[in-house]
Amino acid sequence: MNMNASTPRVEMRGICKAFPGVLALDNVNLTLMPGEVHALLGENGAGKSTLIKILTGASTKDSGEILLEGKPLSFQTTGEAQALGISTVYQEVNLIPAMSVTKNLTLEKTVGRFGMISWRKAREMAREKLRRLKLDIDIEQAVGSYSVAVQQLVAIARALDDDTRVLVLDEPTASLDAQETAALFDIIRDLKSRGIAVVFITHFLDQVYEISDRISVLRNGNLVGTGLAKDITRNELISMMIGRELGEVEATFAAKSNATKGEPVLVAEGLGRKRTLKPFNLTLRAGEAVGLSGLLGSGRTELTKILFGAIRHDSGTLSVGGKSVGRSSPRYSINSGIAFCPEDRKAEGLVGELSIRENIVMSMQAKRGWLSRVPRRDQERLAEEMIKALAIATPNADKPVGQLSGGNQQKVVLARALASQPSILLLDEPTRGIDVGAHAEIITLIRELCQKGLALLVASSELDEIIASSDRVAVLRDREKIGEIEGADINREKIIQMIAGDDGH
Amino acid sequence: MVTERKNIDETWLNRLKGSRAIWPLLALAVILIVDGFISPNFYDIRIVEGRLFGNLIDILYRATPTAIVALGMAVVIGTKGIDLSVGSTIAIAGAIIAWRIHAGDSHFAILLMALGAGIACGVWNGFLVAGLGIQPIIATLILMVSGRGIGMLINLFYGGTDPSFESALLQGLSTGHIWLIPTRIIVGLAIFAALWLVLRKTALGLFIEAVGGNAAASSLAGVNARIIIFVAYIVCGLLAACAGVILTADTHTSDPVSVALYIELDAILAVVIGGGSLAGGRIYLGMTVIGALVIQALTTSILISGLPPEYNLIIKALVVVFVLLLQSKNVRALFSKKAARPSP
Amino acid sequence: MNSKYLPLAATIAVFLALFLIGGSLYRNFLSTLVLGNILADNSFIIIAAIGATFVILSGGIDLSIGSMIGFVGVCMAVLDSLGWHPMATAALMIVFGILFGALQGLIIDFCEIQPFIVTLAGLFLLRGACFMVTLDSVPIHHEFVDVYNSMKIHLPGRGWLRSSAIVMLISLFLGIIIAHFTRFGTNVYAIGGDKESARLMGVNIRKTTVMIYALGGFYSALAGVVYALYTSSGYPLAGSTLELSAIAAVVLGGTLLTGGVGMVAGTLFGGMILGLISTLIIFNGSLNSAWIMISSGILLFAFIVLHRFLVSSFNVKGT
Amino acid sequence: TTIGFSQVGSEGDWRPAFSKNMQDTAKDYDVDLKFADAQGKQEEQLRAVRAFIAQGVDAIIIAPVVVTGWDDVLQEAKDADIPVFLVDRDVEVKDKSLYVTRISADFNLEGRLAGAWLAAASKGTCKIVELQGTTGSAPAIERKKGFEAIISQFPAMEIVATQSGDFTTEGGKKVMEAFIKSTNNLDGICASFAHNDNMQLGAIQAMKEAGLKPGQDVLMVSVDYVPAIKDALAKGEANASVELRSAVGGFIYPVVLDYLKNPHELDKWIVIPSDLHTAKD
Ligand SMILES: Nc1ncnc2c1ncn2[C@@H]1O[C@H](COP(=O)(O)OP(=O)(O)OP(=O)(O)O)[C@@H](O)[C@H]1O
Ligand SMILES: Nc1ncnc2c1ncn2[C@@H]1O[C@H](COP(=O)(O)OP(=O)(O)OP(=O)(O)O)[C@@H](O)[C@H]1O
Ligand SMILES: [Mg+2]
Ligand SMILES: [Mg+2]
Repeated sequence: MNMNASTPRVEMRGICKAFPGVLALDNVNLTLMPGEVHALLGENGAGKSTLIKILTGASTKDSGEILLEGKPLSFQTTGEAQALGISTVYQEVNLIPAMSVTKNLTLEKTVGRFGMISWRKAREMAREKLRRLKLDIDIEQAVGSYSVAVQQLVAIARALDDDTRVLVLDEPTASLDAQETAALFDIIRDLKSRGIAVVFITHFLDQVYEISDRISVLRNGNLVGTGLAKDITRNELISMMIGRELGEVEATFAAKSNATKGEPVLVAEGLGRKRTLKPFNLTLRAGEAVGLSGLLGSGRTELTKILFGAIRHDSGTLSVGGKSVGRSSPRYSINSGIAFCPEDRKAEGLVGELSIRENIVMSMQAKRGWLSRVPRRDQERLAEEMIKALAIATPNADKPVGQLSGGNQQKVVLARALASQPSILLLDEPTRGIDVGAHAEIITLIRELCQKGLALLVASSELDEIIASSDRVAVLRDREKIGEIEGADINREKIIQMIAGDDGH
Repeated sequence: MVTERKNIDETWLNRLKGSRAIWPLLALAVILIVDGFISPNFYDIRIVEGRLFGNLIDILYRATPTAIVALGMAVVIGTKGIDLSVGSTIAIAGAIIAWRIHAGDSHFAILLMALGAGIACGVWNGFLVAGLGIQPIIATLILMVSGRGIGMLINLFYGGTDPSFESALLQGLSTGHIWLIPTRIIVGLAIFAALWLVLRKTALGLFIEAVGGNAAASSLAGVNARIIIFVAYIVCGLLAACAGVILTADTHTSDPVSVALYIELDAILAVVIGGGSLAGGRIYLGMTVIGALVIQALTTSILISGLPPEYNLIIKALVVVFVLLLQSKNVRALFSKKAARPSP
Repeated sequence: MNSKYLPLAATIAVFLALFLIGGSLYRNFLSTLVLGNILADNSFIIIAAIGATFVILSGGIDLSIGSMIGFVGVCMAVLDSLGWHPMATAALMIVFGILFGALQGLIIDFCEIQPFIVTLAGLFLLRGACFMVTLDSVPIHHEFVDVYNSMKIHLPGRGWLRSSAIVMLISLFLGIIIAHFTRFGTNVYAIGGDKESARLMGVNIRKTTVMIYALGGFYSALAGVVYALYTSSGYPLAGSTLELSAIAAVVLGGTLLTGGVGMVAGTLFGGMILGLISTLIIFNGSLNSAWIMISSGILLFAFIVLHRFLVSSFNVKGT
Repeated sequence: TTIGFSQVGSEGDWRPAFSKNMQDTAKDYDVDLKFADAQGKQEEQLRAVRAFIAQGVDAIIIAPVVVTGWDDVLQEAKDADIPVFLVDRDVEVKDKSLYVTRISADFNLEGRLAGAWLAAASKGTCKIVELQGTTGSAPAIERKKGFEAIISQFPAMEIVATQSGDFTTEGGKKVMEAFIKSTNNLDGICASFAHNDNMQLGAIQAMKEAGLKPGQDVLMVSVDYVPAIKDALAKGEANASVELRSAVGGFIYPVVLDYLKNPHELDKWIVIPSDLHTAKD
């Protein structure tokens, strides 16, 4: 550690920022030393993303000052911040979906002369950047054609510049699995050794302890404290974040459910689609939670989407509640009691301009049809219930969803699925970006629903989540379902073994 | 774990300033006040031929067809679409009225036929946009370029030399009055109320806004985006046909080539002055009507100003820019001497 | 083939198909004369449409094109009658076009007003300004106009590549370079693809927006100059509704109106398809006004459907 | 014989009637008419003429949208040995030999006829409201000029309000409604001059709705003499309309065919007479 370098790389002093109805940051100080990894923690909506947006020129502060190596900074655009060596990966993947990977990686970076671009150099630069992350993809394809995780990696690759002085990572690992996370951490360690200051925001406490030197915690827009990672215990950290102990909830998290398996409610036989997913069999039973595990790009998202009808299957049969489904579609599925949380909340999950309330009632309303509108009072009651149950941080239910913090947006996606009172729930990366406290509560909530007879399918890249929440785990590899494990077999080693493919086939 | 955060006070004045309605209304007021200076008896309202008569009534009266079209446009724009063919729809509806009156059908049936024609235009546009997935501007351009031709063709069915007609029923709807009040204003209000009920008392409005905001997400939430878009174009076609009935009966003649020329621009302008975004996702019915009133007030003031007609467009442009600048936060900040902050 | 070239390839294929169909139906149709005419008669639409391509790629729209063409025309004509050299007025008008476009861009970004409306006001303003300059149509008499119009290249057969077409092809080349080989061009695509992301990735939105509309203004002023020289006159109503043709050319050329996707080269073919549709109808000649309007709609529809069909069937084979 | 005819567009009642007459009478003269509608755009018209040249027609008839901008394309027609005839509006070309002749009415004369009738009817004392055609269009400019040339001879005649009604009924009606309000119910106004009948018909409706008696309280004079204005004249709601003949195929085709058989110098303008009609006709 390089903590004795005298001048801080960045000093933020007395930062305040208000949004209509919310004081997002209230007099927050943050100091970044060269060569340190500084973890920034806090509940959903605590103000982490807002703070780093101010640091990186994406948002303006109401008051306070920022010093870069002792010199006051005043910039209005992210371009200026980039020129000063502040590189950022924002929480919502910020890339241009329709542009190729190459273009995304080299946008506003110098390749060529006199404003002209040398595409040959650009491609070299792009390959070089991806190589550092061990990502091997076709760089001429549009970024939008890749999964969220790959996009996340591309965004990270983009931020890795040679002249970076400060690297800001806002929940970079939210949709990565262990392997990618490890590759990222190798790079971070390398950067650290070159004296670069890194800000790292995450909700995974293990990762905090693995990589960071110092920790700052925000709560409700206030800085609760800053300290060395090695001096703060896990429990202290959690109580700093959520203002109370979590022991009790964590205990539920760990406990295995003992729900009795009910009738099969969804049966897929030989279901599949060419070039997308090999035919698979899968049965979901009432009261049972099934986990879906696999590596990046193994087809978890496709499997859930096929079950939901968002991708049409071209082989096999699907039956829901005993009735066989011919042409499935999201509408049909919703009407037959299936709810689905997509993985990409920005593109597929939310209607950003509509309010929290409207987003929450949408599926339920779609199920009832356009004529029987959910009365306004019921809408409000439902929204309030969901806001409370999922601890969505918002001044009121009429705030446009797009203005919520990332984790809170994710909760709204979940809330919508739950509000439609499904009998089958399909979740794709349901807790992406959700804080520890809420995470545990959500798992508990879903567990309760299971006990009441809900059939659940959870696709997740977080093994712990899968292990904690599922009664049965289906494992995917290379767009093929390769097996299921049940009961006591569900443990890290077994799953990793299957995913990796060295289980003796 | 509900956050107790310091809520920033919203004073009454701040809320008023923040409200969308204030700026277009202010613009309308300014235009009307200026009119008072141009023409001293501008605000006079008398009773002539058994109905209210005066410039203010005229603005309402003339704005009605534009406002009706603009309401339909607002619905389509809400789905992130646009309908350039409203003028053509009006032309077709008008031509059908003149044709069937010449053929001697019952006038009530003719009214239904004209509205049916509007629905048919909407179905066609909806089919192109929602069915074939063609970009709205191009999809509706097809009917825009050919619709007036269809109107002319219909005129040719009965010779095409004298497409004028008389119809007590239709003229009653357009230029008649019920107790002092022009019927078309009542018709306009009825349409407004009906549309408001359909959008806000059923879930249609929510679905349209959801589809306009994020079609992929609303599909996954179970909304049938295609049908919603389809319905939006049908509503727009139907409302355009309503305006077509009023406009055609107004002049007692079918003039497909020039009836309601550029009405699509005025309708879009009304939606935007009313705070609607062409990026879709929101429908403001009341504000759209105010937008239409602003445009008509402007047109009327130009007409009574006595300036030569070559100034019309320049004045219109300057006032439109003025109204829009008024709505812009950054410009207001400039003028209230606060350093303008860049957009967030 | 990279899938992003599909719409362009399909546009070209449909253009060729329509051209061949015309040739089989009408005598004298399949000739370089007709092809040269289509290039020249649509040159100003295509030039303006190139500018519009940038604007549309950035997710915006420019409705002031037609009025700009009219305004440039009347200014050129009136200044000609005051003894100015056409090249001097052309330079002046192009500078004006750039500044006017830049102003529109600034209002769009600074005031956060939608491009549709800002440029609609621009449409009214410039058309009104035409009437201020003159109400009559005014001829341009300078001998430079004759020199300009006599600069043409003989094509094999009876056809000519006229000066307007040459100017158009040069502007097209310039447009392709700007769009695909400069940082500015990439930024245009980025803003159109996702403005918020582009901002976070460091693109200077204000500067780029101003430049985009300035470029649009440049191309529409250039189109106005070409139009004025082509008709050797200025007329206050010239170019009315040309903005719609220009936008249609862009969209037919495969550019998405929502921004971020498309190619400048497609605009050339989009514009030529519009010209081809008109030419086919004129060659037919037996229709009345009503059917002329209807059939241009039908041909437009046919083109779009054929295009979609081609793109999707290519796509199925490609993947 | 194949003749190409490039028409301006199809606005109003008069022009479609003109186009229809040209297309209908073509058969009588054994002409294969290639008809093109430019929808009011000069660029479409240039395209049409070039297409006619490419097709190799025997003669070209143009009803020009604008007077300027014709030198080049007419030269091309001449180079291809195709004679060009103008109908309706005029063109301004450096070399008058580029077209054979113009066969048309005289807009300026129409304006003068209307002005003269009004001067007589009002005995030289009259406050007039004017409904102009589309701003910048040739008929609007010429009719206004002709009309003003006459009334300027009478010190007590003046135009007190003028606006563009775009040649449409709708436009005429809107403008007249505004005039009614801005002049306090046409107080002191003795006449309404409209550049075409459609606008005048709109004005008549507006006046009737405001409780005024068009044709009695106010003199109504306009141009075109379309069927609808005949009714109005008969009912006494309009007073005079200058005829712009639409059935002119019978004037035009003989001149063209005659010239094709036997090319010779013709007068540069063969005027189709304009008559003024009142209720008596
Ligand atoms: N553009 C905006 N308009 C209004 N409120 C906003 C806006 N952006 C953020 N907020 C509010 O500011 C608060 C802080 O949000 P921020 O995104 O910083 O949270 P966060 O700590 O990053 O949370 P998460 O862990 O969920 O990402 C939230 O209450 C959010 O609703
Ligand atoms: N590591 C990778 N290398 C190359 N391509 C990848 C990789 N990961 C994903 N992809 C591509 O991304 C696309 C989407 O993958 P998919 O949605 O099936 O991922 P997934 O199994 O849901 O995983 P996750 O949800 O963790 O992203 C696929 O087309 C796949 O080819
Ligand atoms: Mg955040
Ligand atoms: Mg996935």
